[in-house]
Amino acid sequence: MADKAVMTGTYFMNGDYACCEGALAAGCRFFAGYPITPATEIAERMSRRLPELGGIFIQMEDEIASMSAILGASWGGVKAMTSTSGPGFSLMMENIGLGICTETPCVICNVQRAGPSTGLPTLVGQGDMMQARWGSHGHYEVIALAPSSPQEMFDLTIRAFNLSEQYRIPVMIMADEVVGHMNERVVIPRREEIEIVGRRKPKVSPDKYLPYHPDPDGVAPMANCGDGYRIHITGLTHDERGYPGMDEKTQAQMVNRLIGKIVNNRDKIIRTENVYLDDADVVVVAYGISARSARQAVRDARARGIRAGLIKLETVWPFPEALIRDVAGRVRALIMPEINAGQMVLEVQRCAGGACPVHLVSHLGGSIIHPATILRAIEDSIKGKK
Amino acid sequence: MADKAVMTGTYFMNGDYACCEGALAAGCRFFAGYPITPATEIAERMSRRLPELGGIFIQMEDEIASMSAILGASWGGVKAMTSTSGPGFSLMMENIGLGICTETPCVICNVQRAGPSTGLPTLVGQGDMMQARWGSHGHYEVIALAPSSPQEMFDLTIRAFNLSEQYRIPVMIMADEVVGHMNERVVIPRREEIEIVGRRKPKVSPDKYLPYHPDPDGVAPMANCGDGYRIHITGLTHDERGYPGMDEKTQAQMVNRLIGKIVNNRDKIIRTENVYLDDADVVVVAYGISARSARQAVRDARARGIRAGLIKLETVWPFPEALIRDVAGRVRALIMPEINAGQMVLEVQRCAGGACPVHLVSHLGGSIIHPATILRAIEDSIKGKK
Amino acid sequence: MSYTIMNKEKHILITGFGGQGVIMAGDILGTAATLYDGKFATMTQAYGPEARGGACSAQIIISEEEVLFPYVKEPHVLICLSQEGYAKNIGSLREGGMLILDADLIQARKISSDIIAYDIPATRFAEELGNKMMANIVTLGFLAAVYNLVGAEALRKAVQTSVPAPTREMNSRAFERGSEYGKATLKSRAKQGRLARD
Amino acid sequence: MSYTIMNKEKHILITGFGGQGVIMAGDILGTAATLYDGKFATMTQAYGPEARGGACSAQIIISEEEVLFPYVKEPHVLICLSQEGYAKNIGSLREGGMLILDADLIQARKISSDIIAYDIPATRFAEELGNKMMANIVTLGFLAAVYNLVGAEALRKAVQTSVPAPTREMNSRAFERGSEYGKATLKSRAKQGRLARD
Amino acid sequence: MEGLIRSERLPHIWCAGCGIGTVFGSVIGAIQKSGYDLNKTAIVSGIGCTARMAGYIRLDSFHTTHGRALPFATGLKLANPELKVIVVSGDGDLLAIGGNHFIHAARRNIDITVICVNNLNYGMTGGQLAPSTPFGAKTTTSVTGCPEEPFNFCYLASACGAIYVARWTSLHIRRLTNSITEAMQKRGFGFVEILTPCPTSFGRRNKIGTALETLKFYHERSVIRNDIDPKEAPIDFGNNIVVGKFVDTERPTFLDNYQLSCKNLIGDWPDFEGTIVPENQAG
Amino acid sequence: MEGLIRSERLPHIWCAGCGIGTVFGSVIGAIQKSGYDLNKTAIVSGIGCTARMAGYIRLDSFHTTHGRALPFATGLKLANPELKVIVVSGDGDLLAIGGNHFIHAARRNIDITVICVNNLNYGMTGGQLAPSTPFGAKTTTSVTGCPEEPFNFCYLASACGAIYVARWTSLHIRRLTNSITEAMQKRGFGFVEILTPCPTSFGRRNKIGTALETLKFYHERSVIRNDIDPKEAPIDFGNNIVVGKFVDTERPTFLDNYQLSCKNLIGDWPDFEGTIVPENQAG
Amino acid sequence: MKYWRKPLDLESIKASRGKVIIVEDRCKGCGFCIAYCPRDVLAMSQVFNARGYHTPAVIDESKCVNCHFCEALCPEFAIFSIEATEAAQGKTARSRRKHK
Amino acid sequence: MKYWRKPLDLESIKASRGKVIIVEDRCKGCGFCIAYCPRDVLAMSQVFNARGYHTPAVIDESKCVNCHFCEALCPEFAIFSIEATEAAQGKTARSRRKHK
Ligand SMILES: Cc1ncc(C[n+]2csc(CCOP(=O)(O)OP(=O)(O)O)c2C)c(N)n1
Ligand SMILES: Cc1ncc(C[n+]2csc(CCOP(=O)(O)OP(=O)(O)O)c2C)c(N)n1
Ligand code: SF4
Ligand code: SF4
Ligand code: SF4
Ligand code: SF4
Ligand code: SF4
Ligand code: SF4
Ligand SMILES: [Mg+2]
Ligand SMILES: [Mg+2]
Repeated sequence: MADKAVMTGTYFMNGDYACCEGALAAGCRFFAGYPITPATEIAERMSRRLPELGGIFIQMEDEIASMSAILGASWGGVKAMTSTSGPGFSLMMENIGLGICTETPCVICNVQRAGPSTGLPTLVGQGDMMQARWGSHGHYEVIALAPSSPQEMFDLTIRAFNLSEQYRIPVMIMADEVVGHMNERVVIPRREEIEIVGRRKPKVSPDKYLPYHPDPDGVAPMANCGDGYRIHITGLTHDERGYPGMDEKTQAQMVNRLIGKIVNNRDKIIRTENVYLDDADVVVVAYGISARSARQAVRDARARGIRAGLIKLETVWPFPEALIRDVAGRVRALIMPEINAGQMVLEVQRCAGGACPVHLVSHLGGSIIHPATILRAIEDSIKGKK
Repeated sequence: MADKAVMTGTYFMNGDYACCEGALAAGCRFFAGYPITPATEIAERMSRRLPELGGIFIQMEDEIASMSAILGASWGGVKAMTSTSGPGFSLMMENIGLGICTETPCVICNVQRAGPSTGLPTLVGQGDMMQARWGSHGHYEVIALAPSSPQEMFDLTIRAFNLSEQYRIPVMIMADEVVGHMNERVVIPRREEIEIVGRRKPKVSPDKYLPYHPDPDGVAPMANCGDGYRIHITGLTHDERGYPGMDEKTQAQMVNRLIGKIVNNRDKIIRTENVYLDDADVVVVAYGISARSARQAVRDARARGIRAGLIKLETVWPFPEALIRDVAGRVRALIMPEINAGQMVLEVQRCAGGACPVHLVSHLGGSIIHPATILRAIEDSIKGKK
Repeated sequence: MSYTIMNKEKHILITGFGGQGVIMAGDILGTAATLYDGKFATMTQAYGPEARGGACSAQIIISEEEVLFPYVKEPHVLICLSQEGYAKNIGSLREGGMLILDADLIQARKISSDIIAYDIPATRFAEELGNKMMANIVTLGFLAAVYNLVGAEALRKAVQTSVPAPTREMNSRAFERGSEYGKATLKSRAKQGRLARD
Repeated sequence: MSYTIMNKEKHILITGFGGQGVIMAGDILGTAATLYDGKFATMTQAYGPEARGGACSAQIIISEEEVLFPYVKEPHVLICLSQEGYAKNIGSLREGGMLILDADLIQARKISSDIIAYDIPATRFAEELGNKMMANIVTLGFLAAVYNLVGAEALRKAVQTSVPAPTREMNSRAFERGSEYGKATLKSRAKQGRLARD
Repeated sequence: MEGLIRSERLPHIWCAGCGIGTVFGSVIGAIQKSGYDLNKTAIVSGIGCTARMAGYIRLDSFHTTHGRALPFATGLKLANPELKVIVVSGDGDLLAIGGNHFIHAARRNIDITVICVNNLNYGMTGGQLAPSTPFGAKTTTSVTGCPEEPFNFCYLASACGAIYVARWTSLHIRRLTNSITEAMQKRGFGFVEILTPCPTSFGRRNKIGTALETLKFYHERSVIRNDIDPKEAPIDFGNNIVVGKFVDTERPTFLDNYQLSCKNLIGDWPDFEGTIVPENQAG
Repeated sequence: MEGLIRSERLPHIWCAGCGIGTVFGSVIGAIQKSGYDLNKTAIVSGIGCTARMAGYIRLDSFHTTHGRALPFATGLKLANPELKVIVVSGDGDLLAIGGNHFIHAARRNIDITVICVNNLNYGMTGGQLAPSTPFGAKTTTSVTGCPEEPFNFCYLASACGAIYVARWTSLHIRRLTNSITEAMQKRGFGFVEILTPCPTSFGRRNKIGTALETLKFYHERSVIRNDIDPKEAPIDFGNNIVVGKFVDTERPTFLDNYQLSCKNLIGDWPDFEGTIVPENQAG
Repeated sequence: MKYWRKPLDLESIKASRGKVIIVEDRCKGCGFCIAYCPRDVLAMSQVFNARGYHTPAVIDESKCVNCHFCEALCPEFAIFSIEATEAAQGKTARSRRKHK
Repeated sequence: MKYWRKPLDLESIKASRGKVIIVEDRCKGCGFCIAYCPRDVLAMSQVFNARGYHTPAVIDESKCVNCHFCEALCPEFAIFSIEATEAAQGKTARSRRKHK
């Protein structure tokens, strides 16, 4: 291969591997991780691929160390990633918070298995969706994406890196065991066709630089360690200089900006695929692997003459509030399939605000939801059975 | 003192200490913890009090170990507790999940400070409320209580132990820095006046015992280690025997029961204090330290002729859905003060289902919300300003 | 469930123990279909906690169109390399479907007559060729001969690009051995009509 | 903010450095009010990351009724044991309020005439009595003499039950020293009228 | 022996030739031999192939989270000191993610017997490098050879204060059983490491090969050196695999000292009466 | 020196008599002495009084989470090997919650200089016991005396493979500065421990008393013993506080070996040609 | 080749006569018992068991000294030795399932 | 008593003359400089600084040998010594803030 980083071509590849290729194509050159089913293949492939590209792979002693190490690497000026599954994701939470508070670009891929606890290590779940939003202490906003195919594992990993650099935030890829382990066609485009967002570097000299003084979009340019800016970075509440400020005013400024830079750029961050929304009587909202079943069910419903539509969430956090609110006012029901006992559906309910009923199609983990189950829910909702 | 465990009497005591006295009165005889502001005083007092009662205090190497150790101690047959604040709470998440999955009674007191990350270590926050619900991977239900005074730190710690034994679940006390560090009158009743729930032990012989075969209320009797039942306990998805079952059926059974034992007993678990709800035009929903400001604001509003009411959540999880839904249909607005950017208010919004507007009064951390701010929100909501 | 498989989809289920190369066989099938036959394919796997010896399976769907739901519930082709896999899945095979099993490893029950059943001593052949682990490739060779799912050439290519370079030669022999046995079987079948094992 | 303090509440703010016993003084005040004077009281504390030497304060509210909002924004009584605490809080003292400060540690600005200001060399007294750390107790003795917030007997009791047993004797002396100085100050004030420092 | 096995759960998940099964038999043998009340004997494990032992033994048994067997066991033991608590753990479980608990439990001298199956890699997740993986060995996360030096677990245990430290291979089956029995019969933190083949995840990627070949290799290179400082007993595959009982000593357990402290009997610190070197050399 | 201090942030938070300030001065002195490009020198800390050093030094500096300075620093260093990375950490930060990262970073020989201020307790949270608290010492969580034996950090560091290990008190100020400079100038995991007074949280609960009294005590009992096995150099307050430079050696760093592995130059494992003892004793 | 088969625990072997019982369905064919039997009692058979493994067969039971080493080493609890009585001597090993 | 004041780093002391500068507001009165000055140049004063600490005072600057030991030991960066020049010799230490 001429271009070792961007393996242009067509592959029959699993999602975990596609995630690696996405990362490498996006410029990731540092990976710290700890094996865990069903994310292990990501670490394994990275351990083979990074040395070919002059990058660093290190298997750390645990997930806490892995998360810390990628934060350090990011400040070292290198795009960095880790991958894990539920138990490791839980362990990473404290340092994901540090990443958010210090505004450190990096990517975490969580290949979800069924929980709680050790659960079903080799089988699928979507039970960490709310954890992605709320798993670390304190209040903050996040960006999380949900791929539903190996191809999306590739595409969304690139997007995750881009968003993380654009908004200086750890971005989470909320994959799942099926997407991770499933082999499917993956097309890797040519390097020139891939959009890459680089780090926004300071334009002022070190003596004028304020590490947390934002540009108009709420995001501050970032000096790397070693660039001569002599930055101080802390997880304490800090002011624009990066210095601790132990008072409610500094706290409000900092937290407002951390939240604002995501909320105010929502429209640029959120992507959904909207199918048949124009005339839909009932709309299925779905993400990740469940979105495939949902799409099939919507097709089947249409085949049976039911005006069903689909909102496929590519971005799961921030949540597309406005879209759901809007659609809820126009349809007879919203339906959400999830491989959990109802997580994102709570947001759908909240945003629907009573404008239409919202039905959950739940599977508690171990396998994916059959399209027929969703189809039945669509039919029932139209009949007003539920 | 005659009764070393129940220090009957009246005290001017801070909330952290009151929490200890509640724990000891409830029968707690094991504490494993790791210091962290503003929860350190709990560990410190436990380190002095437990030796007097023949109990064990151990300072572990970190919060992960502390959480693991109390699970072990609980299986050893002893009521056990740990305490922490945000960063430590994040670290505990994985093993809280183990406690939930293995149905291990124990209590975790989180004295919240302002986050994210290290944030304001010595100042108040209420930013971990959603983390309490969603902080560990996989889907499950929790019980969490929110005290708003040192007296409630005492009372609710006892209740936490009782609920944890009753429902075999780790119970979280979601305190905060102000409640923890504030001194106030604490009345410790006589031992006879304190209701204590003991462990529900198996009534069958070891060969007939199924560790996860529930009584009609969904909770299974629990044999302690050393009782001769030769139990096997695992965080893997398990059947009634406690044996791993790596299939979706076992998963569904287990998770449904873990969720069901809480959801189906909701009415017994949820406690709220409802003030002036009968004729209220606007109702403030509040918890923890913010509930004191809310109560003051409601009094002030009444003094100004506004028919304001208060729902004070003593139980924050499970959330009183039905109550909120009901009240939302009867009032002109719901108002929620929180020391975060809006967490429990999302639940209020969801449950209100559009029946009335729901307003957040937010403080981002560092101090508590002034009653006047809430009063203004009450006034505005009546004027329909917001 | 009243749900029907998309018209243009072919569902294949390969079952066996961890370590038999079940997943690899699925991978090769999918690769052949996707890369060398211009089709769509998905391959999902199911396995337990065991690293070796546990039940595992590969589910492959090959189609002219994008595949959405990737599970195989009622396969058109069921390949069994273990007794357990056979026992668990034989009931799911759809009417008129095809069963391929390694008869050295599996004692089959009476098989309903609307099933096309083949038996190949894949493990024994593989062992004879130098490595028991190539039973999967033998089986693929057999499949290529008896069922027109993906082109034999596509499969051959996929085998060559999927196995470790030093073992290409050996695997190629394994594939041909299976293929020949398949052709021979077809011939004898043509004479005898369908086989109903006892 | 248009908010008014509950009628029956008295708000006290004690400020100083970590290590001066500021919190302990607040604790003793609250204990005296709650346990020995039958009142309601809350004490909240504010401190920074420093273990010693950082600004810290105790906010005490004493009332006939349950106290809800526990912060002291505009104290009736401000006790200052540090320059920083003085500078930061003097503006919040309410009209007609009382200021008590350790003049060895604080250089006060011109104080508005509607404030009752006292100055006591509490740290020096404490040092003389054997331990600088008892400045807080000296100050409490002084407060007991000059302001009828909680009964002096209640305060005495609270001091005795709050300090470590071996230091009771010493602290008792510190309290009385402050108290005497307070009485003496009151007497001389009675002669001179209010003090306006320059 | 069969009575101590949850035979309704057989076959176990371990691969053909995996040494864990052998060690499991040895653990069961030692438990029987030790003579403890079986109703008061508990097994705690984390997560991994080795950790699955807890699921096959008919005793109170706890299969907890990855790396956390020791703190869980600490809570269990301290809550009910009557229990004899055994921890079974893989090298990764115990000393990668669990390393901190290991050093602290050893330092505190918690009365627990720790059995570590060292198969030189993470078996359960398919063969990644572990803190035991020999320099240069091939794993799925070090395909061109492991770039890290491994720990000498026995040295680490002893440096942290373990009162019993031994190492065997799974071929030293009777010595191993004796060692586990001895460790159990002592009060305090005992540590027994067992080198085992993991043919599936480790062996097939390295020249060490099948389980049988691995045992042969271990057999050839093992030398027994009892009582030597474990610092001098690294597992040096290029030369000798030193096995033996390295440490067998006594010191008060955490609980002993805790009980003293409860009675305020720990004594004064610092001891100003202590001997100091005659000539003050600090300068 | 003042140029390296963020003097706009003074006064610092450390208490009167706290040894951290002294050590901070020493660290700054060593950084200047070492001659590294200051724009390529970075400080990483966790959380604690000691960890606050990162906030007062005018270098790229990272105040991370409690216990995680080392993995953060590992990422930083590996991502940009040009950097000289120094970790400053309290005893609790480094060896209670951070213990696992410590042993693994030492084992891997990550090229980082680790400076540990050992004040025998958790200063920042007000004086709880730490893995350094002497047996019997009083802390807020061991009011009747600490029931745990402390680690000998230097022994642990050396057992895990640190290439430079030294211990001083904050009174050995020039030797300390030299040691930090030496450690920085080496490639690999260097560890310097400094015993310091914490009068506020530790001293006042123990007979060791004020900062000045503590220094006096350290002075009286310190003996310098360079090059001895740190195993023989416990901090024995009852007798001697052994200080000195204990280890000063060389071995390839993680990065050295990683780069070898990238080029597939690590060599074969196991080495079947290795010497085995003449007589096979395994039996 | 003979050398490395020397059992590690020879000292504990009693010179009695043994009978070997193989639970075929548990066996995973690792060959430990065969390789480490001090008396070459066992050899690998060509049959597959239900899980696809070749299992050991007793080739000369008269040589068995009932040392239990095979039993102790077997990771599967699939082989046992018992004291051979006159009566038992004649019978073949139990528990063998028939396969073609 | 004298004994333990012997500085630990005597060897590096140059026998020049020094001038001591105390930044009073930084000082926290720990007394290190006083106790460990090899020449007894300093003593504790009775004044409080703004933060309530007693600070050291120079009692006999002529004895100062500019060894910098006070400077190195001071945890607060509050004391420095410089080479005494004829000119500087006369002046008193800088940076002292007045308190009553
Ligand atoms: C927090 C967490 N991280 C990772 C895993 C995945 N995991 C399970 S077992 C294991 C390692 C097993 O290795 P070892 O402890 O050596 O045991 P072995 O399987 O080799 O006996 C890992 C990484 C997990 N279960 N939990
Ligand atoms: C996860 C987590 N747990 C606990 C704390 C609270 N905490 C802050 S510093 C500290 C210990 C400080 O002790 P040490 O590391 O010895 O540093 P010192 O203050 O003594 O210099 C603790 C427990 C925290 N910040 N984060
Ligand atoms: S993977 Fe390795 S350790 Fe795990 S069961 Fe198989 S051989 Fe044993
Ligand atoms: S608490 Fe101790 S370590 Fe922290 S600054 Fe004060 S004296 Fe130093
Ligand atoms: S008992 Fe087993 S190992 Fe011993 S001689 Fe008989 S067959 Fe061989
Ligand atoms: S040792 Fe056990 S599993 Fe291995 S071949 Fe012999 S009987 Fe079978
Ligand atoms: S420089 Fe400082 S320590 Fe040295 S003699 Fe002068 S005053 Fe004393
Ligand atoms: S050493 Fe520094 S802080 Fe201490 S007394 Fe001297 S000048 Fe003041
Ligand atoms: Mg292992
Ligand atoms: Mg410390």
